[in-house]
Amino acid sequence: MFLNQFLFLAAALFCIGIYGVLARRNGVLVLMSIELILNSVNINLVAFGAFHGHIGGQVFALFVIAVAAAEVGVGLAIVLLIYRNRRSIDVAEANLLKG
Amino acid sequence: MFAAEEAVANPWIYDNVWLIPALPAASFVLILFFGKRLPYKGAEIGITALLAAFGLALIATFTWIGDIQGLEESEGEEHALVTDGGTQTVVLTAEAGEEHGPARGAPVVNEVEWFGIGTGANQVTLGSDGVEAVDGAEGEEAAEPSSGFNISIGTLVDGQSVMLLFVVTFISLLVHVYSTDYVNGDRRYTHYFAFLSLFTASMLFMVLASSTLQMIVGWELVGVCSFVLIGHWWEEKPNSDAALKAFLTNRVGDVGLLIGVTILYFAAGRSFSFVTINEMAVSGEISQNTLTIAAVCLMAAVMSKSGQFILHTWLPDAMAGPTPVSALIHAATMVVAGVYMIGRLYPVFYEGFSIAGSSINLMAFIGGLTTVGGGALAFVQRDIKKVLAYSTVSQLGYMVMALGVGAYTAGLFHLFTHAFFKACLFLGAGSVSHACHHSFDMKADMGGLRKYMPKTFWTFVIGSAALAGIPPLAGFWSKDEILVGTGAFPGTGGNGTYTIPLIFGLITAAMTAAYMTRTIYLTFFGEYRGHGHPHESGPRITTPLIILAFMAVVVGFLNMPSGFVDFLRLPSGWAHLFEDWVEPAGIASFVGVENGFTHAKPSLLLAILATGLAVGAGVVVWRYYERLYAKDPKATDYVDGPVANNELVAAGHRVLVEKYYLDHLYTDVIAGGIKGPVARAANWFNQNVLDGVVHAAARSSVGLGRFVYRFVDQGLVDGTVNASGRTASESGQFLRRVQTGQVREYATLMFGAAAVLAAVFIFAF
Amino acid sequence: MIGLLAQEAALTDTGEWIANGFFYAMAAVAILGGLKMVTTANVVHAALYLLVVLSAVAGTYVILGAEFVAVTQVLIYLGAIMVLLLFGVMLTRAKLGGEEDLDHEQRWIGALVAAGMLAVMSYSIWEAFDTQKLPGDRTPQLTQQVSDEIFSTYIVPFEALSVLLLAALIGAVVVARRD
Amino acid sequence: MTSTLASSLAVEFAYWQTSIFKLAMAFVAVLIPAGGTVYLYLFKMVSFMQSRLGPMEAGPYGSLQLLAEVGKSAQKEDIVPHKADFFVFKAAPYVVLLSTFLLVLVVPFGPDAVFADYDTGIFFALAVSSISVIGILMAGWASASKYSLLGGLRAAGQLIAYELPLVLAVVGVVIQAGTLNMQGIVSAQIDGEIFGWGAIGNPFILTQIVGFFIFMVAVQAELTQVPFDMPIAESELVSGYMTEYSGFRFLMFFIGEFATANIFAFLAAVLFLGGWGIPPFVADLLFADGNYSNWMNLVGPLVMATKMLGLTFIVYWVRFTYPRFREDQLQKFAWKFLIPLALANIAATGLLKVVL
Repeated sequence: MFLNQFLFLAAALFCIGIYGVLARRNGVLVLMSIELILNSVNINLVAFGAFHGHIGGQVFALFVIAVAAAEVGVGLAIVLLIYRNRRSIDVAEANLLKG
Repeated sequence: MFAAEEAVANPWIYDNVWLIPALPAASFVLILFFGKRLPYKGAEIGITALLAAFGLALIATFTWIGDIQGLEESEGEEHALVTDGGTQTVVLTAEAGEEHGPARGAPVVNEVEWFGIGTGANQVTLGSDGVEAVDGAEGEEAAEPSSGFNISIGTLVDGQSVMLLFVVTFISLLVHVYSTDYVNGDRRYTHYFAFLSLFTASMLFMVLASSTLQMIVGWELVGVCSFVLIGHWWEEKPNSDAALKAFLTNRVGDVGLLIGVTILYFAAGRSFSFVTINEMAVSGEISQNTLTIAAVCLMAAVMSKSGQFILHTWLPDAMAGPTPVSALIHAATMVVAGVYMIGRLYPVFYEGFSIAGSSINLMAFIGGLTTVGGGALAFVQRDIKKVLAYSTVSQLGYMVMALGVGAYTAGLFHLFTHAFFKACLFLGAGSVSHACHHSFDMKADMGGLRKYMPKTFWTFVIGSAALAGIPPLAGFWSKDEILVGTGAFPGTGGNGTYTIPLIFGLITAAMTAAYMTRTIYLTFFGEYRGHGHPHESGPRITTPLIILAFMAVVVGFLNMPSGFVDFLRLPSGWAHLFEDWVEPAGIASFVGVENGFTHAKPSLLLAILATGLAVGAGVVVWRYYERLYAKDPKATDYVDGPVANNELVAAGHRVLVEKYYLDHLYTDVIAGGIKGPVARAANWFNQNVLDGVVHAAARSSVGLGRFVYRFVDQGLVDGTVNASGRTASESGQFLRRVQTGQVREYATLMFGAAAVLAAVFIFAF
Repeated sequence: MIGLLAQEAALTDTGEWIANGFFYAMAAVAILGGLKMVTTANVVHAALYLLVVLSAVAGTYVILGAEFVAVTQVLIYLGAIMVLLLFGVMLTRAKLGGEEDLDHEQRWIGALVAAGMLAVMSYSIWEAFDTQKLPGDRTPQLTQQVSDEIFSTYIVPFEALSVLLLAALIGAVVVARRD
Repeated sequence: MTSTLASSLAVEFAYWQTSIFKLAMAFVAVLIPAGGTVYLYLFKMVSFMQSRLGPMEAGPYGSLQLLAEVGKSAQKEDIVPHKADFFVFKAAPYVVLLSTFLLVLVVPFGPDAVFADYDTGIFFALAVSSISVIGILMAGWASASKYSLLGGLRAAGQLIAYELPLVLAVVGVVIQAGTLNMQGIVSAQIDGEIFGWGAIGNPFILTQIVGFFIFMVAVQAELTQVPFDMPIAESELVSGYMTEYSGFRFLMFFIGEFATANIFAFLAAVLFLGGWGIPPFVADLLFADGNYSNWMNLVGPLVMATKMLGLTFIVYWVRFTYPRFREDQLQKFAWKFLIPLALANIAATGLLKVVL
């Protein structure tokens, strides 16, 4: 098996995730796309770990999973708050940064 | 743990001494979780745990005493037992003490590695240079302490820690029992008991610490618990302020502690172990200068924790907590932590301050200053607890002074005796205030209470007499030993000739008797000035008082000088028992070294002098108040007398009432002073320098401007500026559309730019 | 089930093609699922597609011998994060039929950017690793090895992570409180 | 499982043959105990407890009643509500059932009789057990019914809340055994000693009694059995997330629920009761050394079945004894009692593991 197989898969998932983040209006969907991106990173970590015969890749994949859990927790809390205040989770409406 | 394989079997209690702090800690958790559901709201758990811990502490005490007696009989060479996990090595210290009489027990260290970084797993580190493996099996694994970063957690049992185990568990047990009545019906009754347990547990943890790091953990835990307990009734602002003040003042000293411990860690070849640090300090492997710096840093910690001048201000404010907590803080736990730390690292201080042979040093000076200064403040307090608080400050100064003059045993002995009579006094004060509707004001709400509450009265009197050093009560013996230990009195011959500490000590002896007499008079004699009908407290309050009063009478006999024992025809083994039991090998090992400290010879004359001073001062004060209240039985303030008539005395009185203006110093001068002058200086600089420059520049530029305006501006510049303004405005209008506030679009830009940049890097390079 | 077979097969010499086949199956599932996820018009369907992707990714971990990571992926992602997301979707009143305005109208820019990144990344991956092979022996690494590594070399990140989780916990509670 | 068979028959099985055999056995291991316990406990035991006879018509003592029920369900019309999300609605029961089948994979029934002996065995089991929540949420959402949605949300909230004590209760066992591997946990109990006395090994129920209690309570809640049946709650939600299901799909939920009960009982048996092992002194009496492993592959499943029956009995006993929790009580019980208790258990276990 080639290392590239895994890297291409990861790259594809990463770009799909980016498309999701850029194209979606729904906050929950954006969160999901971010999960996809994190997963592609994990594939890379584990693949490189296997490639170099080092277990650190797996360890960091585990760390990323834990961070993802924290991220979803806080992210969903924010989305719920936006929903409660605006009755909508359209991220396009959250534009107070507007210049 | 692994009793079967041990080469030299330790007594069971030495290996399992960790149970003593573990029990109150477990009680804390249990009370927190289940306390509210229990019939006695969790108090029963705390008392049971403390009872068990006290039992274990008793076992430890008697095992230790038995060991010492056994060693004395065999006159054998001393050896430190260092247990590590399961296997054990017997350590022969280099300085075996043939020259200085009977050998004494060496510290028993039980350590397990907590975690290590940078070393292989399971590596065992015996953090001691003087350690020499006899067992052989573990010898090779005794790695160099410098190879990485290992943290061991363990227990250290020696005379000093055993003594404090006994005191802390004993006092805490009595305080628990006392509290069941005193805080009965409080809204946070269960939490109170939970934190009482945790407080005890942290102090015990600190006492048993085998390394400086562990001590810091215990030290900070004690600080946190004191914060919680002082602020127990936090709904009232002064209480939470007092808690904050205690906590913050302690933080000041903690900085010193951290720095000191860090210095010692590196100086002792990367070791946190007390044994290693002490041995290296004694053997001169750490340079004198390093030790001095470390000792000064640690002294800052002692000053904050043990309420030494000038960081003592939190201690009287800490009276905001419930009275039993004050008793616990002042007698057994928090404030003695600093003194205990000095004892624990005594060689560091001893060498660092060159205690031997000198006549004054930082520690003795601060101790002496504290003892006199604190004592003087006790005179002007109306609050009975504050009198006792300043008395504690004063007595802590005594202990620190004793340690500062090299009278190690005397200092710890005073800690020991003080614990009992000060606990007795605080609990007595609590009992009094219980009777007087929770007031602590001696002048307004007390007086004449001896008729109503005889048990409290008598125990209070005994405690006061012990504190004042009236023979033959406990305070007399320890105070006398300290005075003797200064070595300045003719014929005593201590470690140096500390004349100033001796004078301070004598003054304090007189002052202590005087202010305690004042307190007793105001509280128990004269007429009752409060309202309502005072009554004697219940048995759960009086029983601890009686026990403590009894202890205050008897514990002094633990360390009688041999001359006195001979005089009374007692068995000679009864002399200086405490000294034999408590003085550890770590200290004893450098007694034999040249210029090491020696025990001073007791002097009958000095004892008579000090007692005379105390009694005299007491009598004078007594006469004063008798006359004062003869004029006006209901007087609540200075109606007549030197304070009202003499300007000088009035000024001194003011200074004392304002607590030497130290609080003003901190809040107004230091905190306020830094911001005030800085602001004023900035203002002045702004008004004069900057404005001047600006004005001058403005004036000259106005002239220039008029000139330029006519010729350059109107014609050349305006055109350019207007053009560029229009450009900026229009491009801004255009670019504004990019700033949509849409995170998504920013992300698009970012990712797009990243892709483009990456492509540029890949293809261009 | 198939993943388990493939993992056992990968240990034998002749099993390489099974592992490869399994990988391509997983990759196809993951990419198709991912594409469906970002294009579907129903939020719950998107979540379920993400579920499929995550399972497929867990499968690739198995091929790489990272058994513990795979199981953690199932426990944390499928068991906790996805349930949480579905929960959130339902709490924000996901409609049963499709919704029209889930996508931004200018999604072609996003597609362009994503495609650009994919191109750049594919090119650089190919340049960098060409046909380098993974080591033949991909015996699953024991959990103990992973834990030894976490609790020795990576102890500091681990502790930092625990603090982060605590902060996230408190943060989530504070943000979502109803007062 | 097959290696013993192979060696005794002197046949080499191909890899795919082994796999198919394992798959077949997995169905057996899930369905037979499920049917057995449903008949034994759900039909008969509860009837006797309530002083009635239960099904008596189909077969002797109604023993074929279950087949009749299956037949009845199978021939009912497979109704999909008009507004339901067709695909998700149909897929949901399969997800629940998938979780059940994945669970049985790692349960060891003998020294070799295990479908997949993973290094991360118990962790895997806990991971896949949480998949069923997703099936339930899918069912609840896709049914396009208020009852279903409420039931689904309640189920998800409950399963999340009780997943934690479930995992935390297992951690104590894992600490004590020092492995996540199910066989390792079993052998830690068989080879264990109680203060040097090894006659009955060291079943962890003795030392982990708190963990066992938490585990069983959490299992009860995970299965939404009665004291914890808020998600189904007939009296208020009709049948919760299952309201709109009928016929065969309802049966699948039904099988999922009761088969999972058995498999959790298997897991509890492995974790706390020594798994397929019998007390060493009995083993010494019965089997010579050489044959121990072979014999246990045959006896082991029976031992497991016995222990499972005992544990499921507790589950059903509680189910038919207690009234239902209120939703807030249910959550409070998990977060304020079980989880702190489980954490305390872990702390105590860890401490003792280090100290002893």
